[in-house]
Amino acid sequence: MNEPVRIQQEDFSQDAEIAALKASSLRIGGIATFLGCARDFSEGRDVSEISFEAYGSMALAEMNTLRSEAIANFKLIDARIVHRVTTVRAGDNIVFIATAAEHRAAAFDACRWIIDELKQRVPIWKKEITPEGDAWVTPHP
Amino acid sequence: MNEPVRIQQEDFSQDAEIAALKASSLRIGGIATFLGCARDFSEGRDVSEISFEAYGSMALAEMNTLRSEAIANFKLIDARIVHRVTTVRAGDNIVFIATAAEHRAAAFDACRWIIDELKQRVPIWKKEITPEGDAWVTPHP
Amino acid sequence: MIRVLFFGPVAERVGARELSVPFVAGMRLQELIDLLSANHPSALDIVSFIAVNQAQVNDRQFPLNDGDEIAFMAKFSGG
Amino acid sequence: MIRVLFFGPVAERVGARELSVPFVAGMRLQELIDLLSANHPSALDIVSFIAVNQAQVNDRQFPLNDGDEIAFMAKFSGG
Repeated sequence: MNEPVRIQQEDFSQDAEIAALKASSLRIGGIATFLGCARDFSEGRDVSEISFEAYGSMALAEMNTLRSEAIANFKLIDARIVHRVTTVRAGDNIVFIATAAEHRAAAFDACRWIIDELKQRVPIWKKEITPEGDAWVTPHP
Repeated sequence: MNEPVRIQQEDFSQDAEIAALKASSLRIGGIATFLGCARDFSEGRDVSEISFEAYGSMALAEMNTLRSEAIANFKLIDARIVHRVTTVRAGDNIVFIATAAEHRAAAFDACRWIIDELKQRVPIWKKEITPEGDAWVTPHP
Repeated sequence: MIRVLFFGPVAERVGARELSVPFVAGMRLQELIDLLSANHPSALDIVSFIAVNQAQVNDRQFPLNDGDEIAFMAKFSGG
Repeated sequence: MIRVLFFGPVAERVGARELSVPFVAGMRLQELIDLLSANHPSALDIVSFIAVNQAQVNDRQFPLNDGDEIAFMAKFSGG
């Protein structure tokens, strides 16, 4: 079985992630997921590709911490976080989060919390490659 | 391509649903999903199976209305809703909702709204089959 | 004729999924409710929603038409 | 030696992904910041986080040890 928290170049399958999540318990009543995808357009500019770079060891440690905190704070049964670090085009998958709980409210709350925190806490950077040139993305405050 | 709103006996694939959703636009930045699963335990009782019954024509119409309202109210790019009507065992999939938006907040808000409304508005009933006998589920107020 | 439909817990208490009731000119929803109430009181106890031709109706004086499909439904528990 | 790491936008402005800086007994984080500030001011402008051995450190007087791995990082933009 794949690790529940991963940074990888290759794409992932939601069916496979959900199957891995379900294998952990028959008490799961709801699974919320978030899939972040590359868009062809960002803040008024066409985007051809998005290139990701990570401080791999620290990013993986932070993502594992996020998973553990989410499981504890939202009483999840299990959770998985996968982030690709590679160059993607419009429509490609970037990040996937899945949270399993007995009831749906906890699954939704935790899933949203993880993606919000991931953007704040995990050392990954994206560069948008546009017809007018490349630019590292500066997040809004 | 499958219809975006369906009631069916057979299981579904999240990968297939997400691929269908993505095919509609390259502007999608986030997809939130909710997967409802059968649990082996409900309010203190072991549950062997859960059997679903629907007022099919009305349920499908309500689900289509829910999808349209969600797309309009949350400015979604697209959404899909699938509900199984059959007999399932613990771990089996029951309902799947996927909402695609330019940004994640709308996708999360819409996904949660759809499952909450579906439970209120769509004429489907579940019966829990337990070692002690069968019982139709009475939702909490 | 009026087609009266029951599902899930209501069908179980009525002991049928469908009844055909002769249509009478000027018939209103209340008359069907009275009929169900007299013959299947325990089923009516758990009816929370009534739909006429697949749209929820709250007005018991709602006028019926020949060929209408009326569903008496318990609280939904899907999802 | 101290291993100093740069990523993404900071690496681009420094023109390197990694520097090795000799360790001096009693060295504190501030000395590394001063070094970067002097040689690569435009890179320091966009540094929002510093990690020592993969844990964020806010105290500039944080004492360093030989062999430490220090990362100077711009605001994260993953996800």
